[in-house]
Amino acid sequence: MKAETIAEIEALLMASHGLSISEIMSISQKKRNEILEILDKIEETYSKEDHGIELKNVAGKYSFFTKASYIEAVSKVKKRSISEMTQSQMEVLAIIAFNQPITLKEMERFRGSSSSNQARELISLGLIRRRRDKEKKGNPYVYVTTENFLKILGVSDLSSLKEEKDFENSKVSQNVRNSVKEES
Amino acid sequence: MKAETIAEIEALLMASHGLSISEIMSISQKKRNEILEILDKIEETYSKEDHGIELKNVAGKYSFFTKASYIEAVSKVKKRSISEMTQSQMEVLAIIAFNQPITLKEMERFRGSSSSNQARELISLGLIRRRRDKEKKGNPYVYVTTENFLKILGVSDLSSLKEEKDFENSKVSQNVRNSVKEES
Amino acid sequence: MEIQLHSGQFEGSLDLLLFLVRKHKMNPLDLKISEITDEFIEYVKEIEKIDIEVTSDFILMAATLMEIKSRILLSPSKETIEKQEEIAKQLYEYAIVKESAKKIEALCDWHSKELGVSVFPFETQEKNGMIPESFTKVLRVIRKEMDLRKKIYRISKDVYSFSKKMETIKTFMLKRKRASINEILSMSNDRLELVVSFVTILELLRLKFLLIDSNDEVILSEGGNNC
Repeated sequence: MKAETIAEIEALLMASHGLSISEIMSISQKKRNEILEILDKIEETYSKEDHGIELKNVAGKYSFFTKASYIEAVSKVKKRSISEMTQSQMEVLAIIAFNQPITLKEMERFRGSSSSNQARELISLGLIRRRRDKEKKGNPYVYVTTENFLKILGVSDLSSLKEEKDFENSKVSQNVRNSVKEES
Repeated sequence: MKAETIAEIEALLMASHGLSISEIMSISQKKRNEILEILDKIEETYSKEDHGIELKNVAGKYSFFTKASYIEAVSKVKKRSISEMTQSQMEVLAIIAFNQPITLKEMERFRGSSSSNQARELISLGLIRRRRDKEKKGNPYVYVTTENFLKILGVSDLSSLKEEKDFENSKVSQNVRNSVKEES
Repeated sequence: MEIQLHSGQFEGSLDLLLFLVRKHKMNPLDLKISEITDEFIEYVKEIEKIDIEVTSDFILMAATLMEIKSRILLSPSKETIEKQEEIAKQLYEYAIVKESAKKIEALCDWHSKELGVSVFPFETQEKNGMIPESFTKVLRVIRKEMDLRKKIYRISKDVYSFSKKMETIKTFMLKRKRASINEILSMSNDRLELVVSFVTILELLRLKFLLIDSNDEVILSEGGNNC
């Protein structure tokens, strides 16, 4: 087992957010057995207590997750980010909310500037997700808001988003207002 | 240095898209020095050849990147973004990077030719920005590099760039003199 | 001398000067203008043939070099030497700029091979962070912008064309026989459509498809069916 092969597969798993054995086989051009050995080795390395992440096989895909014991600290990173959303991230979120499903190109045409970074951040915040649109030609990636987005906003469905009054009176907005005050 | 503390900070860095020292301090409730030590330790661990990722300080934020040597495999699972720049844009960027804040006139003196087109292109690439210099007479426009500039270079800050090449540094100037000779 | 050039080969006069200095294995700081002026001028002549737009900078430099060269050959005054040194210094700084640009390019190229990675927390727990209050404002702005664009879109879709509006009002009046002007106008979605509707009513009155009665209502004329 060469160190470089281990490193390459680690890099692949990290960059991809999850790969199946056969995907790793076709990219790395290694045999199944060697890959299984390497995955064992990586799993072992990260199971040690000075590592905060671990390799898991979820639904046939190998990918890294933060360990459950650090969830408290990790959720602080995530929580902070939602309340610290930038103006441009909010813009992209609003555009997706009103026009979903929408492609990146359509978003960029609307905003007049690149929106891929914002979309990526919003995905990692769990506010939007990306899927293939099977109805459009070429099955492009389209972006939609998540259940979580509605939950955080405190609205029951997307149509109530369009009615400004509902949104402004919602309990969550009140919470948001309070939290903003506290922070400042 | 407790193993759990190292693991926790690793988990934090992995879950985020980069954290500054002060962000890590406020989440982990650890002192700056301890965090710096831990970051060193993590950096060392991942620098070994059986790891395919590495810890880097880019624009003041610590985060993990796949190692450049695995780009061929990694680019099969994740899109690589390359910013295409012309030679003259690179020159203008270098002048601004090492002499900011700098006016268009001063830039042109360095290059001996007009640089306004290049500056405009660099602004639209998000690598530099223009502002009024309130300290100079007549508040002229001056140009400075952006955080995005540090991000595409993968360096922590401007000073780390200067270490590599300082206009005033005689040793480097000597190198340049030599390199000028060598190339001819 | 055979010079082969392609358009945009030299970024400017300093770039050409630096090229010649290197060609002559000279140190930029020890620039000997008299040794390269002739060649510089040869190059500028070639550049002029392929790149008309950018030549003024080259020609200005050529003139400066010629002046310094002639003075140095005649009687090198302190002033002339200083002028040469000044150009040498500028050239030297430009050499550093070129080196720095290469360095920056190399860093960019290297870092483009390093891709940022992140992992998900294992339990996809509810991310109950608060959306900033200003999001309400952003929603409002985006909605306004969308409405605005929809209108523009409709105009481009030709909904406001007079002929279409005429058909609509005709169909409406054939069915209704009588209606108030306000009623017809109120079918408009915005001001532009309102104007189009109004002008169309006037046109239909002119064509005597419609008549106006004493209650300020429009009625279908008797011959309207044949219009």
